[in-house]
Amino acid sequence: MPEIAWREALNQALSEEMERDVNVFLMGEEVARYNGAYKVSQGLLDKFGSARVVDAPISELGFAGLGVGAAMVGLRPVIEMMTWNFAILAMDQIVNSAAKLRHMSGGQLRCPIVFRGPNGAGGRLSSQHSQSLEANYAHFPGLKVLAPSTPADAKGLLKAAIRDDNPVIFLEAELLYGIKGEVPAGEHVLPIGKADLKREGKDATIITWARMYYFAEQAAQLLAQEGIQVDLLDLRTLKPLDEEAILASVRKTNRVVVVEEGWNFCGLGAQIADLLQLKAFDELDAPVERVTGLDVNRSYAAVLEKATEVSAERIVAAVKKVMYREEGT
Amino acid sequence: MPEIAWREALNQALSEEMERDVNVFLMGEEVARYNGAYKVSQGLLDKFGSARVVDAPISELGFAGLGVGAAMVGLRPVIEMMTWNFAILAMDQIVNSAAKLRHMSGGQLRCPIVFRGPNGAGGRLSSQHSQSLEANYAHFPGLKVLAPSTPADAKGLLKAAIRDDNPVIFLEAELLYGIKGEVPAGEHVLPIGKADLKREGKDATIITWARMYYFAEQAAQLLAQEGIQVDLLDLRTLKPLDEEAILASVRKTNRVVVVEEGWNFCGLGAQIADLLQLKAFDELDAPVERVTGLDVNRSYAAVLEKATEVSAERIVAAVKKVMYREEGT
Amino acid sequence: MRQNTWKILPQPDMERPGMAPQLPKESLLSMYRKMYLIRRFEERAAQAYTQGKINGFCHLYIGQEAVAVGTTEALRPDDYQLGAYRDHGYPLTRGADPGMVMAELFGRATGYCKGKGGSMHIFDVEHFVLGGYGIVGGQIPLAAGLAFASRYRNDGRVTVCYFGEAAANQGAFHETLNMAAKWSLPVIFLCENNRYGMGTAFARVSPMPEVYKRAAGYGIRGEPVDGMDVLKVYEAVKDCAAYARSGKGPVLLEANTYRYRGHSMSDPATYRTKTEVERERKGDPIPKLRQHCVEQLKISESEFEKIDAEVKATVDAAVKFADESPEPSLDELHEDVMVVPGEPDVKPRERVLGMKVEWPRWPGPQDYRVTWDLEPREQAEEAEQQAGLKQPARA
Amino acid sequence: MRQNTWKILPQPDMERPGMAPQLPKESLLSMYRKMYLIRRFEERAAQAYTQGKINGFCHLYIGQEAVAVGTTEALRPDDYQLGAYRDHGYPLTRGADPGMVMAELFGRATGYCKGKGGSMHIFDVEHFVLGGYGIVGGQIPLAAGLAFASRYRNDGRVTVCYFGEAAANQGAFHETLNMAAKWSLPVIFLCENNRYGMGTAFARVSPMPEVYKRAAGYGIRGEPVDGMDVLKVYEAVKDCAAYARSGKGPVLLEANTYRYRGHSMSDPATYRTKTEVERERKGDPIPKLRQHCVEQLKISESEFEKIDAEVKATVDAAVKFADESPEPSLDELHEDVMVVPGEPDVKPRERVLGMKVEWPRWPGPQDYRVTWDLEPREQAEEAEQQAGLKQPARA
Ligand SMILES: Cc1ncc(C[n+]2csc(CCOP(=O)(O)OP(=O)(O)O)c2C)c(N)n1
Ligand SMILES: Cc1ncc(C[n+]2csc(CCOP(=O)(O)OP(=O)(O)O)c2C)c(N)n1
Ligand SMILES: [Mg+2]
Ligand SMILES: [Mg+2]
Repeated sequence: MPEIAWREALNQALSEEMERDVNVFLMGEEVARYNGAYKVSQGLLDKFGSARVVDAPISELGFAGLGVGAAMVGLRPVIEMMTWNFAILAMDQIVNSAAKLRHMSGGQLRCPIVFRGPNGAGGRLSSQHSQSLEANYAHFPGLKVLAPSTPADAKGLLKAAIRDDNPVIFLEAELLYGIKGEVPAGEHVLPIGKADLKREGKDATIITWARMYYFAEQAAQLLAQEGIQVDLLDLRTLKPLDEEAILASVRKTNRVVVVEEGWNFCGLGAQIADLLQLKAFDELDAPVERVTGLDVNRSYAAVLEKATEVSAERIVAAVKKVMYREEGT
Repeated sequence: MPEIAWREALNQALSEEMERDVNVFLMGEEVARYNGAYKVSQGLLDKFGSARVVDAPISELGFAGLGVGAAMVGLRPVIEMMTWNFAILAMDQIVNSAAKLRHMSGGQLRCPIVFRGPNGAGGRLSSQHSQSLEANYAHFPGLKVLAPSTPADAKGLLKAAIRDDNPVIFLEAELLYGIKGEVPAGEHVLPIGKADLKREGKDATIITWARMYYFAEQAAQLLAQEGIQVDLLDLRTLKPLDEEAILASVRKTNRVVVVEEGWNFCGLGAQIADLLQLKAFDELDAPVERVTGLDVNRSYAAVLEKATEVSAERIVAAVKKVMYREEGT
Repeated sequence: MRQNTWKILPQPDMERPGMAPQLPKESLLSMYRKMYLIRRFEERAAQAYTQGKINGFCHLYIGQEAVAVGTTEALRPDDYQLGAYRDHGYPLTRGADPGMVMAELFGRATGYCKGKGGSMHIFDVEHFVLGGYGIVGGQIPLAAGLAFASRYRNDGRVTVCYFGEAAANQGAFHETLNMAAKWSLPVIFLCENNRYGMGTAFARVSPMPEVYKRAAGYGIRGEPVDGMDVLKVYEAVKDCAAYARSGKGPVLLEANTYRYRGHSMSDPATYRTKTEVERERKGDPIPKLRQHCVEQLKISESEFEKIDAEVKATVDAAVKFADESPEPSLDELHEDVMVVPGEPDVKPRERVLGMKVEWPRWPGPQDYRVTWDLEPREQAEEAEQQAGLKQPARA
Repeated sequence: MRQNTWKILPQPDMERPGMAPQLPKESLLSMYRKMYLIRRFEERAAQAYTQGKINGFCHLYIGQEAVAVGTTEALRPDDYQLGAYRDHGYPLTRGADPGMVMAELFGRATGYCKGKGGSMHIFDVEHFVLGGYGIVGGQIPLAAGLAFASRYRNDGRVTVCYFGEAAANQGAFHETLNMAAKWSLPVIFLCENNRYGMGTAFARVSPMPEVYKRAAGYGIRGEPVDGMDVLKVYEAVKDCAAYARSGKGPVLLEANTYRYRGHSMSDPATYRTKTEVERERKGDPIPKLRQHCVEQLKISESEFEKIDAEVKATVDAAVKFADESPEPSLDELHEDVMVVPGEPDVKPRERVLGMKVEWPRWPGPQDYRVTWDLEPREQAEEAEQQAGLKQPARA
């Protein structure tokens, strides 16, 4: 299988789906002539023309809503948000229009739209540009929320998102765009709502998604050196959550660490912890540990930023904690 | 003590604080000449004049940001959002400006501002007008989030919010504005961050806030008739969370039900469940149960709306469940 | 060379020669019937509200009937329409079943949206009426999306987006008009200026209370029309629709109108005087059309009496239908939140009345190609070159 | 009777008689010094960026120096200023310590914001420079709030809000101008039109690429100025500030300028030609002022050489200061998220340089009364009456 970068995997997904279905179009800031702020849409303008790859003004609320309107009558817009930090301006159209259309119309309308773009830290971007906002969207009924980690999953899930008849929040990560991996060429569509057990073990479970998968994998390797084998469950879809997969793993390991880039308080990990204490109360041999970004505004300074971030070391420590194998205790 | 309604309690708080500090002003849609969409600002225009009680255009993002700017230089704006559903349009200014100003300026600026207005259901208002959005704001560092239940708490906490030097999200409930209760006249300022144990028991703990307190109280009374005594902890402040009070209660009762008006998935209750499983793992004799609004878009139809809502009966059932006293089992 | 895109188009403020007399009698009677249908419907809705049969927020269209009726008359039946929460009238102009609209207001299973939407969210997709929205200004970007789809598919449709004057202060208005203007989208932004946003007279919150003049900021056509005269509305929308349909771009049309009732059923409207309302009642668009027909066109009174009676019966039947309809089943609770794969869309009149309806068919992958070049390369390059070469006014 | 508020004010497009010759030599030299300081500062920042000493996004102000320098020269030192992320220049015009600005870019403890803000968020509150914002258009409503505070306290201040032309397509722009216009807030919305928003030429995303013309939509004063001529900027801002300060309302001033570098350090700027940039370099505002001074005003070259040398030394020292400064301590991690009761505000030059600084004092409860009647009752009533009596254009 060819090794390609995340951004190319997304580009393939977009290109193939646009090829397959004329109803698919891409709109966002800098997506056309500039080929995308992060080059995800490289070459698409030349391939599909200016009505299908559209440079939008800096009007997030406006063009998000435009996408929703187009989706109401059967187009399948892919709306690129330059980052999810900026999409906060568009949140009303996402949660009050897109997420509610089918319901308010009593099933007359559907809203097949994908909102996508980078979520989370970009590296040294300070407070306004570094937010992980999945929990905010996952809270709303009517939306699906995806956050894949590998290029292959990114491609397979973006294709699935574009084909889905519901509004989908598709979270990428600026710091992953250059990451390479094997990606099946052509038709490669993954099911939405299925987590992927990326590594198997028996001692504990690490649950994570998106960029944090790489930290978790690193931690798993470090732990393996100490003879600790973990299940590494990559959620890929955050809503609907793959409860089955989560519960299956905890039944085996009885110990869970949830790793999340964003803030702890009201993060998605809290929902997972809740699910575990509710549905695996007797299976848990230790409290679910969460490793998250620190609950502070992010700083520009390197040392401060680093200290707010998740690290493989913090994950290792958390796994040892749920195994009651704390260092020095 | 005089018995007054919620809206009057808020009115007193506003009026007294505006009297006390010329830097306090109120801005929002219909707050001045119309005396407030829900009459919270009754009489304030006449008392304080048109520069201090300001009718804004329907420009939520704009006037929220105007408030933040004014707060940067020492005014103490109270920004009324006609409902929090509409404030989604203003979210960028709340979370990207207000919540980050002190941090981004390295401590040079403070942002003493209150955003307030009704949160949650108004009764038969369908999907766009019935949302409980506390979890979305509580997620962001840099904000305090308050959601009192009684008129006295509402007054005491609104006064505290106005005096606080940080941005405060103050959540009211349309369906509570008419609710009466004893409210101390004049200076009555409650501490932010302190939950209130509104009822004491030993068998289980109900944790709740805002309008749900009344359902919980009703449930507590029903349970009392069956000889079950509950701790009823009214959080009042959602962020910062009063962990002490929560943990103290669970240490006593070992069983917890969290009641929340909003959606279950990624609701604030998940964070509380996470806190409990993490810090009271060995104290919990049963999984934390959450009674929440159903995870669907809210319908206009009476039967459907009712079925999505929290009820005293559902709380009673949850308490029995955590006590392993399920009916018919 | 391409014309400078920002050039402000002429804004016809002047009286146009009337097309009204050329309208066939059936059209006039049909418009009268629809206006009176809405009026009567809303009066009965008000009554039902006070009886507790309708709940929540209920915003009546009484006084503004000429706007929607004149507009619909001027459009193709498959042109898209959508508006805010004051939305009972829009589907009624298009032939929606009044009983099913009323049932929606009653929150019954037989409503257009199964009682899920209620008064503020009425969708009649069969008739291309795409909602009913509760966030002020929220429908404006959606309208641009519909018009974008029309250009994309070259289906010749025009979109009419109704919104209140107070919504023109929302950022969504600005962002949308800019995009629609830049991309010449076929959309009529139809501002129903009823002078108040809830209790606030528009001039109190805007230095530019004539909304149509904001068109200048986007270099598009903007004009006012007497929204209390259904023939003027018809005429203006006809003209604007032809303009938009022909690719000349969006129009900002401001219909000056008046709501006779409060903002919603719970608003006593103390912010205006009785005298004011009474004076405005003299301009009531329904008797105005009737008088015009009787006096100028010599249509006999009896024809109107007949219509009145029929409408009354229709609305009585609508209320009865709603009242006797069942509440939604609890099985509905989890329906219509997410589309389940393979699930068809709900067709209300088919579902409720068992009718075979013609349902809009959105073209599939095989049905068309995109021929629209939204921004031809030369145009983009020219704009870039212009930016480079710009000799901007440097006062 | 009150004048109709929506009347469009004249938009002076024409050349005004120059005030430049009346400026004292010190002013001219000071402006030159500041422009060159920014230029040199930014060049060294670029260098440090390529050395990996500055990170993240870094947007240089090179080419646009005349705008901020001319503006600051025309203002009171306590007038508020704030802008977007292209913000290194603003505090430097006000007398900020260059070493501490550079330290902020380096992410050091000695930076203005302790290294927490970085390049995009530079606050120098001592000098009334209130940020540095990263959400396009996000600072525009804030500016209205500052101006609101000035009216509220009658402190005579004017607020200058810098923003890029692309930000004029944000809803925040529209909402804010409407409010500022309606309430006659003393604010200059200073659009730095450098023709591109990232890689997009403005005319490609707006049918109205001359931003100042949008003033018409709000009935306020709007005008362009040559942003490559510091004296013109000075003159225009002087005039606008007097206008705004006197209570006549906001101004939309569009400075036509150019950035010589890419959007940020990571943008190769392939969307424009070398020729274009070279041509624009000929209009470089720094040599332009110098030439003017030497040729027209007979100031000797040597004075400029001296300034150049001083500035270079200053910037060298700034880089050295930043480079030798410590990283923030981890104790800082939880600081400055929430204000702790009793906690004072941080005064950067005091904290870092141990200087006693004069810090802005925001008036407390005892210090003033509000005398501003934002909307006198008669005015509100008149607007309501007008709404009632409205005989709107009914074409
Ligand atoms: C974003 C938002 N803000 C506020 C409201 C509350 N609200 C509902 S209608 C309305 C007035 C709108 O007036 P206008 O646009 O003129 O329409 P009209 O009601 O006159 O038809 C307001 C403030 C809302 N629904 N949405
Ligand atoms: C809301 C938002 N959308 C998008 C971005 C990404 N972005 C940063 S700068 C920029 C271009 C802004 O151009 P302009 O306003 O002209 O300012 P300039 O950079 O030219 O000074 C964009 C799209 C952002 N920071 N915020
Ligand atoms: Mg109105
Ligand atoms: Mg620019």
